[in-house]
Amino acid sequence: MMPTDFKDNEALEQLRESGTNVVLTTVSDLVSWGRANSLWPLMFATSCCGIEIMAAGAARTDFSRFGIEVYRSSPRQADLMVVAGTIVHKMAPVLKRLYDQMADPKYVVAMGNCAISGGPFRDSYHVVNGIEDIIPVDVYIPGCPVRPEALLYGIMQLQRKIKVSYSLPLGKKEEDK
Amino acid sequence: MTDQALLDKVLAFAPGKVAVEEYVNTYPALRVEADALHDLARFLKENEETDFDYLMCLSGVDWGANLGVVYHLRSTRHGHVLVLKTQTPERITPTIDTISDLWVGAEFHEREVYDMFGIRFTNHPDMRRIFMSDKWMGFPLRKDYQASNPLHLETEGAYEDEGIRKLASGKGKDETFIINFGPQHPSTHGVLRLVITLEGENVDQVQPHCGYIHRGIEKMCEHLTYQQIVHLTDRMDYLSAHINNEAVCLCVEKALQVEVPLRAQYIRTIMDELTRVASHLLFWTSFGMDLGATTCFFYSMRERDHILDIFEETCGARLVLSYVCPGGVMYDLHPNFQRRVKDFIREMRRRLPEYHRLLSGNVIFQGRSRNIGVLSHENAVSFGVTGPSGRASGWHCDVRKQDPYHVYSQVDFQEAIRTEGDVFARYMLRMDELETSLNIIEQLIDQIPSGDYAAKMKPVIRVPEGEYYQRVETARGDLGVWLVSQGDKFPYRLKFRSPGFSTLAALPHLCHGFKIADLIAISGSLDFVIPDIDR
Amino acid sequence: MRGLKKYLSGLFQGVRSLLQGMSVTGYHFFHPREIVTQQYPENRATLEIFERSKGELTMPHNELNEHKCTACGICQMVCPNGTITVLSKTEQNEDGKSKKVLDRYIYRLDQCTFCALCVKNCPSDAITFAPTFENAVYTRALLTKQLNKEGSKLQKKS
Amino acid sequence: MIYDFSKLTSSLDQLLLSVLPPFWVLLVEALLVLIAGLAAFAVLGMILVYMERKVCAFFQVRLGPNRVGKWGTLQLIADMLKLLTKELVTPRGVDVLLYNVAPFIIIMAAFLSFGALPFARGLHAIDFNIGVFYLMAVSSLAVLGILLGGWASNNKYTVIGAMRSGAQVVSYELSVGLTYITMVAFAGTMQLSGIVEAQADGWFLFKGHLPALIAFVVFLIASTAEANRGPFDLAEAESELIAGYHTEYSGLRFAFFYLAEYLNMFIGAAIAATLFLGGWMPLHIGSWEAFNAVMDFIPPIVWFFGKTFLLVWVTMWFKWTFPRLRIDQLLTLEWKYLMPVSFFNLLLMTVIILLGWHF
Repeated sequence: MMPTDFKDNEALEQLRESGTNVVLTTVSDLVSWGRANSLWPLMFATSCCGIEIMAAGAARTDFSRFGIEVYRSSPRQADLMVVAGTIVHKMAPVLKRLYDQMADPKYVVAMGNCAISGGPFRDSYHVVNGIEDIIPVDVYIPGCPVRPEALLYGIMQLQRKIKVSYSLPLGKKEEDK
Repeated sequence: MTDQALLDKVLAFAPGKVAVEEYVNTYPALRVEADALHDLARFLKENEETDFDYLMCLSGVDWGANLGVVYHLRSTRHGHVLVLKTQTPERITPTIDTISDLWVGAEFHEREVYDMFGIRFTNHPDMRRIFMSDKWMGFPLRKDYQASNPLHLETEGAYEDEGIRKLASGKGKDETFIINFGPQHPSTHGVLRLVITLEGENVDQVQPHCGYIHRGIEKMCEHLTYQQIVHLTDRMDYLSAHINNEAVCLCVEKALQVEVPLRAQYIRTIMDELTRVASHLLFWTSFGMDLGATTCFFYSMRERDHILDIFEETCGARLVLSYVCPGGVMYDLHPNFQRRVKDFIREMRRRLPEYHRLLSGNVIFQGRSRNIGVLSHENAVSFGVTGPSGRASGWHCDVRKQDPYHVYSQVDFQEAIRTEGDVFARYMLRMDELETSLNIIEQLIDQIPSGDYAAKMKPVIRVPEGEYYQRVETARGDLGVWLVSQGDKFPYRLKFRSPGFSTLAALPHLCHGFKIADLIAISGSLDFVIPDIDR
Repeated sequence: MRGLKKYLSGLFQGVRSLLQGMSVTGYHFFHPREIVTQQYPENRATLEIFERSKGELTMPHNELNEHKCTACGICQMVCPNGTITVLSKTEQNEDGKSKKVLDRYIYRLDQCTFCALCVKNCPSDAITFAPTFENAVYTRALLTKQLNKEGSKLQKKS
Repeated sequence: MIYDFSKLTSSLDQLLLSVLPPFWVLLVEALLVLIAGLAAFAVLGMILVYMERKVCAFFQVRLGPNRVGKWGTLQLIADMLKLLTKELVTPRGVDVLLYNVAPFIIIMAAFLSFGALPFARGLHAIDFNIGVFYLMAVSSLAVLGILLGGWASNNKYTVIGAMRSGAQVVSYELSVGLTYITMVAFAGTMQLSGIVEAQADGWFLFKGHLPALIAFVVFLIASTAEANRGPFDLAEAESELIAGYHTEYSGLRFAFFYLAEYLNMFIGAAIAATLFLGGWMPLHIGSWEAFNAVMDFIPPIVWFFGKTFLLVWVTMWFKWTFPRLRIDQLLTLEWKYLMPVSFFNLLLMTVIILLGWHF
């Protein structure tokens, strides 16, 4: 796919312009490439979108082609947290805690409208209206539920973002904003 | 016994405390004084002629001046249904006697009522909140619920939870481990949290903690029109989304006495069964994965994708269809529908023996599932474990046979039954049902009559005043919808009796003395969908 | 003796069931034709999404940049969670009568539940679902969209 | 004739001796072996992980990694880069020393067994005269790492995983040992190179009649169990214990566990290939001279890796077909089936040797 096939290229441009170190760029690029292509996900699947994650991992839209089939259920070993489904008040501390337990660099994808904004349940007394209030989000994938191809598209968007972000000094993720 | 004879019998039992409810009702209903409730319930359960052994539904309701609890009872032997309604005298410190000593399954339902309405049940063994955390202010389903509960992000300490404190204090031995499964665990099928006490590898006690995906659907429904409610029900038990949709629509249609066109009924029935097949395929997937047979996942997802294609072609969505609307279905079938369904049935028939060769016959699998987590027929009824899990214990609980809706009465099919009640029986029963469903679809697919796909409905539906109850058979069991309308365009109260919730109540009972791996197998074989439990 | 026989037959049956299972996976391993993977995004050009598929709400415009929305607001009313906001303005038409026309049609893709009530209830068929799904972005604000194009007008009834 | 790597090594030895004193020669040689070993270790690990991901994909009607590099060949490079640069989390409450040491113990145990494997004639780090015994001793070290790691992590899941693994490895060690003894009795030597040479006119699997076949099957099962591979992966049973004993490890430390698992699988297969399938020895059939000569054209190292990877593939086939065993099933399998069978088998083998019934 060409870059023009993707949406929201402006955000990437901004990211690219913000600080690069000429000497270390090659190393940084290499590491970023590695990180982008080796996203081991932690599936924070709470509801319907979780089933679509399963579908995305299944044979039809096999997302192991992207090298992300190594599901890690332990947050320590995961790079990417896919938040799929509604997050309610009781779950929010757990989400936060799991995010804190992940080792840097870590990325978050908000999958589905529930995770992005509360979706169908945004008027409810017990639902968090968007996980960005709790943890930083890298990519938003709208849909209800998100179809598997859309998840793959979202993952590619994330890969693009990782590739342009500056990955040195090692072990630290760039602060968001 | 006729409804009148039944009512007469009950009236004779407790004169003065019981009154027949003169209200539009789908079932015969009685109003009972709160202090006479427990005795009456015992009478109804233990009397041979009434024999109400199955508590279908237990719901709380806020009547404004006071709070009410409504019991839907059913006799598995006689097949009759009775509704008991009781009220608390006031709403500051409302109390009612528990009936959880009569029907074990009531324990969870009463906790839910306490959580949502604040009605305390006296003599209840474990009266604490079930969905909301202990610190939550107010009771959300009360009509005057105003409390603002800000978002807390600190995780609670290990023993701050009342339930866990109870578990910990009950044990004096040093060897006991208290361990948390979930809420984020690969095999709790979502966000169920199980707190278990372990002795070595053996499970001693299991305490389910729900509410990690409690989205307050019942409260939200009170501010939505009937058409809008449908799309929320999709997201409860998203694996049988279509059947959930139907439950609400059928209830509304029943209340309005709308005749659904035959074509729509056929379409709905076929879609029902396709949903069931998809759901059972997903069960096969996840059950295999729970037991560590990962490859199952890919084989059954491959077949499931065919169904999702059929869905998407006709309904435009893969998972949460929102295809049913009160009066019929949203749009007509896609022209390719019949061909695709037939192709799928052929494909599925070819693949099923493969499934059995890969997993069902496997000696490791059999060793892990036979005689594990045995649920007796009696307990299944008492807990209200319906659906495939109940039928695996020998309970004829298929709503499609008991209260046929749509065209099920015209279809020739056998209710799958197994009597062992163990994990293997529950597993095999679902495999049997796969074949039953394929047979049903095959009988109907060429018979779809032409005509309208939906009855003409008013843009704003006002359901006449009354209380209506509708049951459907989802892939997980008996889904009940209890609708209270006061003639408004919004329901006054809409309660979902979700099959998973009652099934969950049986889990602690099943796991005692088995290994951790068995716990996973048992909870997998009960086939939970957590949003269905939490709603 | 019977115990031994049972032991041996159990062993034999067990091994047999294991081999049966292995024959299933083995069959799939040696038959690459069974592979069902569709390679998105490589197959992007040929990928067909069903036409009824609900990806996002769109408002079709004809070649004259005209849409059919009369800003009646029914879609906004039937929407269960406030995904749609119809902003209208009053305009003088040629006859000098003031008339309500569409100013901005706001659609929040990040809230939509795809229940299709809006499309079904729209009296003038002004909106429809498009089967697009490539909507992932880095900025949430981009998910709130204006569906009517700049300078578009109401289509005249023919 | 088959090339003897000892010519190469001895000439290298001579060369070094001519410029350096003997002590330094030893040191340099040890260093060279270490570097070669580590390199082979890393490369093998990556090949194995890649192989597993591809092979399981084909069992599961999908394609597996194919977007990073041609056919996904660079996938493992990316994974390595990522794991190298990932933060090392040390959770609060861990036993810092043991927590840090555990991954090294595991990887060291694998590395030690690796050193004794004969890859080709004359190509091994050390050719012990008690090679089989050494392998037995070293391969059971890994469980120490697992136990320590699980214990030190201060997490209940890891403790359960570690305890399971302890019970499992200790039990299966018995069967492994018994099959070793069976084959040693048959070969009459414990030296691995000697065992391989003894298979020049036919592999033990064919020469040893039924007992060799039984021992082979038992060994495959038991070595899979010892390596904590599916269907015996109870120690890290994902659907039960999150990630088992290495739940709390991240980054490079986790990579060590991950790598060691694959290498143990490889080592198990390599030992099976050596003991039963003639190691690097080409396929020879009795007196078919022409056939034997043709077989000799294929270099021994290809034979060795060919056989090993074939067995690795077979263990993968198990893994991706069967459900996981429960802990009591696992122990039943060992104590009620494999061990009696192995004992009986050893007896049978002795009888066959005494009566001279073998080929």
